[in-house]
Amino acid sequence: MTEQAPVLILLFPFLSAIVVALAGIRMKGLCWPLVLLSLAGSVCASLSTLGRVLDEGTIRYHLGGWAPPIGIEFRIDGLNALVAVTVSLVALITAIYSKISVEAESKDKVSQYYAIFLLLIAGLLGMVITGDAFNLYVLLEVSALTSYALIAMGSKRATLAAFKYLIMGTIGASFYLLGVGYLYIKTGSLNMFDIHEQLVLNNLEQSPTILVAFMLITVAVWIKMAFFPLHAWLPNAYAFAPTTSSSIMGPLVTKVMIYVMIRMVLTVFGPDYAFEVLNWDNIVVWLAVIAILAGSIGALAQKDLRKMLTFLIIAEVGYMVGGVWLADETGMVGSIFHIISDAFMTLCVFLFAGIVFTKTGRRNITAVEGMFKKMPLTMVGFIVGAFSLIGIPPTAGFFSKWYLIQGGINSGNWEYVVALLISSLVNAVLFFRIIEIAYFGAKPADGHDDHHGEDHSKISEAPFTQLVPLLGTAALLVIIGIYNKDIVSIIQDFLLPFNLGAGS
Amino acid sequence: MIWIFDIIILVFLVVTALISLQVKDLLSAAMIFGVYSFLMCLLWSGMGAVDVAFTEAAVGAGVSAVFLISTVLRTKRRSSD
Amino acid sequence: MTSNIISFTPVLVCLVSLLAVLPIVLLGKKPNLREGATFVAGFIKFGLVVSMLPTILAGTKIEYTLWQILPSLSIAFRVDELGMLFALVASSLWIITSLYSVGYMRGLKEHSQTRFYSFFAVSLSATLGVAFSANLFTLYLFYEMLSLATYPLVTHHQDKEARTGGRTYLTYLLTTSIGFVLPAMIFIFLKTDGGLDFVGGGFLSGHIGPTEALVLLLLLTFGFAKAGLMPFHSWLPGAMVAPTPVSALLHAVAVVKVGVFCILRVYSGVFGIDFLADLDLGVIISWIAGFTIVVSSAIALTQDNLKRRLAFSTIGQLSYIILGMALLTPYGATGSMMHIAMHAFGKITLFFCAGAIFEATGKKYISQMVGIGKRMPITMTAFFIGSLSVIGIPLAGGFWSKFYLLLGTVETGQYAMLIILLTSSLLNAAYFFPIAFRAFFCKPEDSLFEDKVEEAHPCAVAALSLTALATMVLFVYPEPFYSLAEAATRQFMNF
Amino acid sequence: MKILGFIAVIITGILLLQAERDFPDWGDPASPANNYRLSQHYITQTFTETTVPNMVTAVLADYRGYDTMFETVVIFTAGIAIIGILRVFGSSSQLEHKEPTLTAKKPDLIVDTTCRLLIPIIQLFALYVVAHGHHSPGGGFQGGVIFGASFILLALARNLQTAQKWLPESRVLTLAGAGIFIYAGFGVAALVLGGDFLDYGILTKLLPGGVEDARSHSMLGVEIGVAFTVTAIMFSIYSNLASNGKMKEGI
Amino acid sequence: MEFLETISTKFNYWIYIIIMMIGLYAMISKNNLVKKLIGMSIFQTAIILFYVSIGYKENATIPILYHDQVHGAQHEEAGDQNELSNAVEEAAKEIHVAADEQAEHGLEASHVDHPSSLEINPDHFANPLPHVLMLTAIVVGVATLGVGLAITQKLYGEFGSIEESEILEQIKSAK
Repeated sequence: MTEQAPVLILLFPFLSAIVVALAGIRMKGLCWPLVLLSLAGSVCASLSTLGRVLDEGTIRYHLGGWAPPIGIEFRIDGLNALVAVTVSLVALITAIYSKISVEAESKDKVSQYYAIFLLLIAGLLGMVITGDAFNLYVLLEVSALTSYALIAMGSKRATLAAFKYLIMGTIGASFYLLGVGYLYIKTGSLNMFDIHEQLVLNNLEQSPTILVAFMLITVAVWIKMAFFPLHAWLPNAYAFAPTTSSSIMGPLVTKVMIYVMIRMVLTVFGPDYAFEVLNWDNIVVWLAVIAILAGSIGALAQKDLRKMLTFLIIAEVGYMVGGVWLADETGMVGSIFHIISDAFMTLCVFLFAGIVFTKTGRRNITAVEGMFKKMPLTMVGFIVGAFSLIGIPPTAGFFSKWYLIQGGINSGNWEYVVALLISSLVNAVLFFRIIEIAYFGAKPADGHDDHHGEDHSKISEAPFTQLVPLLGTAALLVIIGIYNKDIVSIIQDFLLPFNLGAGS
Repeated sequence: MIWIFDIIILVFLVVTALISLQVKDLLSAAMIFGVYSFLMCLLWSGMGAVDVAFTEAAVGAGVSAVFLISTVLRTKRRSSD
Repeated sequence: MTSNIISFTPVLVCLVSLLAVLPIVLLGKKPNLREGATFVAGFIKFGLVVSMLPTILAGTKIEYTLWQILPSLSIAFRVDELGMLFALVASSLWIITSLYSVGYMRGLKEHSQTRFYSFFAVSLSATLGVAFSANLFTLYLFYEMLSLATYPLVTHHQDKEARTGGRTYLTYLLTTSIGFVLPAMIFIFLKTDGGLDFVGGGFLSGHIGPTEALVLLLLLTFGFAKAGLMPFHSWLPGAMVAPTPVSALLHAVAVVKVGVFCILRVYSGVFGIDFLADLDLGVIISWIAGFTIVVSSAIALTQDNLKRRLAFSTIGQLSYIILGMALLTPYGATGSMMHIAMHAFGKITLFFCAGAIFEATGKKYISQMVGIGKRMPITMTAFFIGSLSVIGIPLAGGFWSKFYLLLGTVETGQYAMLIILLTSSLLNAAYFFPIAFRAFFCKPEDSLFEDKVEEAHPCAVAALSLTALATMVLFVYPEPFYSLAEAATRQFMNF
Repeated sequence: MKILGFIAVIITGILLLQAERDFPDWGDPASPANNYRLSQHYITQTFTETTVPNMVTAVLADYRGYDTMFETVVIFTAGIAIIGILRVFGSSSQLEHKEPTLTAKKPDLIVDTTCRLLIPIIQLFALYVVAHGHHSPGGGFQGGVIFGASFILLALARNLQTAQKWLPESRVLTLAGAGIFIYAGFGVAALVLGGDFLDYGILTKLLPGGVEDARSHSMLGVEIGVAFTVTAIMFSIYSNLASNGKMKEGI
Repeated sequence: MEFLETISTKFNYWIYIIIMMIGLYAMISKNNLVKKLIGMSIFQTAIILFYVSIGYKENATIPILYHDQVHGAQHEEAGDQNELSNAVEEAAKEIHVAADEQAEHGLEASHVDHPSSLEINPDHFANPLPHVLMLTAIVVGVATLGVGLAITQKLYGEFGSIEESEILEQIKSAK
């Protein structure tokens, strides 16, 4: 069955989504176990695919038995396989976590919620493994539609945010579609690898059409990943969505879009075109710097825990975009590694925010006061996630930063290095503020007092289904950090043929 | 196809698009959007894209307009712009 | 010299106290057993360190590569003379501090003692990890671990003051380590193609130019803010809100010494003394250190809170160590390394005494300690001995290190530094002697203490007597610290 | 915001116009898109490979069948999403068991009669469109939309509950799910028989005729699946939008 | 007229950009949510127009093989062409023209054994690929429109308004 593993990655969540939607009519209790089962299957399939990629190199899977470019193919190399494993694993962890919060927050729409949830995962996984530019658009829309719904099912303010997201997301997706159209009009092909071949073959480097296609696609993915000037839709959307929604979308949607960007830059246009012919690197890196700083400053200004985290996502997106446009191999390694580590660390802190919200019903960061006493294990999980975001070894976040900074120095983009360091420090401030509140209590003036404890003295350790995912993620962060060499060597093998120069 | 016919449709497309966005009565806007879709579908069938035209006729001019109308009737008919 | 032993012992040394956390947490409900676990771990650790001593003295290094974490970078351990010296100080003082904290914590009935002992053990692991690091990366790793593990200790009281102190503490330490050390480390990593391993004579020479070297030197010097070099010193007085055993071990021994140790390590193992001498960079550092010494001593004079005064004294003394290394002469380096040990024993005695006074009387301020010597004779005698050591007067170990430091200044002809050292010694005397003096010699009617005041908890008294004794012994017999320092110097200077 | 939007739009427009100069002429058969082996293959080989004269159907359901499966999923997603967003469960959930209260509004005679006449014809036409998609414009989507539209017409002419007698909510979901299962079923069947996903050729083991016929037949099956889903979801979307998610009465 | 004919070679592309920009502007700056969604649909159809324009070929017919070519392979299909919809009938007239042309040119023949040997000139059929892609895009468009309308209705239920500025004001005053 390993030969069919690539398609199974996708089929599991996709088919069980429909089963879940149907099960909702009669047997609501079946939903959660089904979700878990299917996602576990997806994780297994993606792991076995990764194993095969490591053994055999790039896997090509022809859907419908048609050879590309006639048919659609999955083309799975080290990058896809890693991201697919990440996506499915994050999804599985969130699914375990979701049991309590979904039942509490969406009550009579549990089956619909889970169906949409699984379809989102299917869409994201599909985007990751496909090798066809147009197919990516279709799956982009699947994941986009599901995200709108997942957000709109949240609180009152989430609805407007969802609408804005819908408008922005549609602009993004349409730009992508248009970009693919521009590529198609010049190359006549839709297969990513074939497009690249045609670009090289027909010497289209100077063609304005290709330039506009590149700009359109880049802007499209930037909109979708909330890169700085185009980020306005994200904070409210993720902050007011149901907790499970933000726990799944915060880590995954932006990261998968970054994957798409890397795929477009490396595979479709080729690094030579993206970095050398265009020579935008400096502008984009500066934009990334602004994004990092803006995200960090925005996060500092927030009092709402989840909103603060959403601003961190914006900063992290800046890391990765900047890392890619450093046009340096180490920077690229850092960006790709950061996709993985950031997915897990964002997941970790969002899970924590979700637990806090379900436990206290409050959004403000003061909700965590006294948590060290009441739920020590939860705090341990959170601290690992926070350390990773700050970049303290040996968590995964440190190593991604390590490569990114190295890339920045290598390519001489000092402003990027400085921005990364500032952002790390801001993260340190942010998270120690939370840790401090959790440790000391909310109001510094009161000092060591107990009257806050009375408000929710009932609060105890998070339930099993919420605690296990959190601690599991925390453990994964450390494991990824310790084994980063192996992951990085996969990434380096993947990057080898692209021949990225050291510095621009 | 006959290019004059083509150009006329294209001009009308722009006009209907503008009208449907400018008119303050949302019901009219939805209707004119249906007209726009239908013109679009004529244009496409002229270009040989019969399947697309067929779908657009059913989806764009038909179902989309109905969706829009049902929402307009369920919410407000007047628009500020 | 060439044959290095590969042994798991250094890792084990670090692991012992880390693993001790488990029994400490599990035995949290039974204080005696819990402290027993701490002691057992302490003795095992000390035993392991001592067991490596003969090997090191014989000139052999012990190495172990734990984990290849990046393609050309690993978490690796390497025991050499400098590391051994530091490890010996830290591990021996852990045992004594544990003894002291039993007395102190029980005497004051502090809360959350289990947490206290757990993080104490973790901090020690990190300290020893720093001591045995084989490369800059491992060093950084343990350095960060130490910063974070000591945070709960510093803020142990969980009140407003602790909060502020803890915030300052982390702000300074994390800002500098992430902002300065990390980029510098990555820069070095890139310039040397992945080499971060400490080498006896340094490895940077030939890889970077003078300007880069200066920037890196400053980044790394100030980056290890635990060394308390001005202007990155103010976390140390702030961190004095911690319970005294913490102040004692961490802020007189482990944390601050880790800071200077890192700096010494970087100067010797990364830059190389010769390279620094070639570029004439030592002078800059020695002036910074000299400035710190004088200013901090002057500030210390004005402090009334005993622990704050000790803290500023520590800042000054730390700079002695940096200054000694920055002189770039054999004598200076030897003195500098010896000062790590000598100052540790002296200063910990002083802190123990401050804690004992607080525990017995609740007094924090020097002005309130008039006449205390009559009530707490053992404590105040120990305090006197400790002051001797810190000032550098014979009969205490501190004399030797200061002696070598002075020799070093003469050797290079930097007489300005000589003057600074002497001035500061005078200042030291000026701020320490009055305390002891007024404690013993005052008119009975001036004494602020009733008869009922007695010595602190026996454990605490035992601990401080031990360290005071050790300080005296070190004067008579400065081994093995002297041989270790000397051997290390020979290593660094190639003579 | 308006000015900012205007500037953004103008910039984008100018950018796109810039590229337009580089485009091949409109309707040029030699343009890269039309001349590349991809479209050439579709035009020249479709019939020999699948025996389907309508290239669009063949490309849609076979060559790019994977896309189309997700196209169906998009529709399904939209349906579920709208239920998730808008649907208000409550007293109305037992609605399907109750007798519809038709007395409230008497349908107009002319409209009623017209619909009576029209709806069967529309539905017949929809079936034709689905079934004849291989040879003429049409296929699952178009047929499905038309079929769904017939129910929408019924709901508009009478009222929502009449239409819901035919397509109650649970049946809508079942139909929609069944449609996707039919589609994916062909794929999975190919998988089980040892081929790649959606490789209809391998289904010749189950279906009569040669490989090409198997492809042709599978495409028909797939289109039927699409039609199921589209019919159901179109009606579902309409009924949710028209009743504001309460499913009580339409517009 | 000559002039107009040269313009018409690119005219489609111009118009698509104009329509698209109209839609984009509406999406960004209209205040009414339904208007935004109408703008969105216009925006998407403009892109579809662009794609369809790519696939168009001068003097080519719809991408469906006609009777004569299929004849011999599948007899039972005969006569189907007559039942097509209006648009197709129109196109069907062109088919014969195209067939004649093809007979004249006698262009490259692709030899396949099964089911019959066909002679198809790709230049005589519109490019089917963009059509296929746009079928998907239309469906995506209607799905997005549906979800957007559902959100609009939910917003109306919550805030009693479908004007963005009014909703924003309500959120602000609720704080």
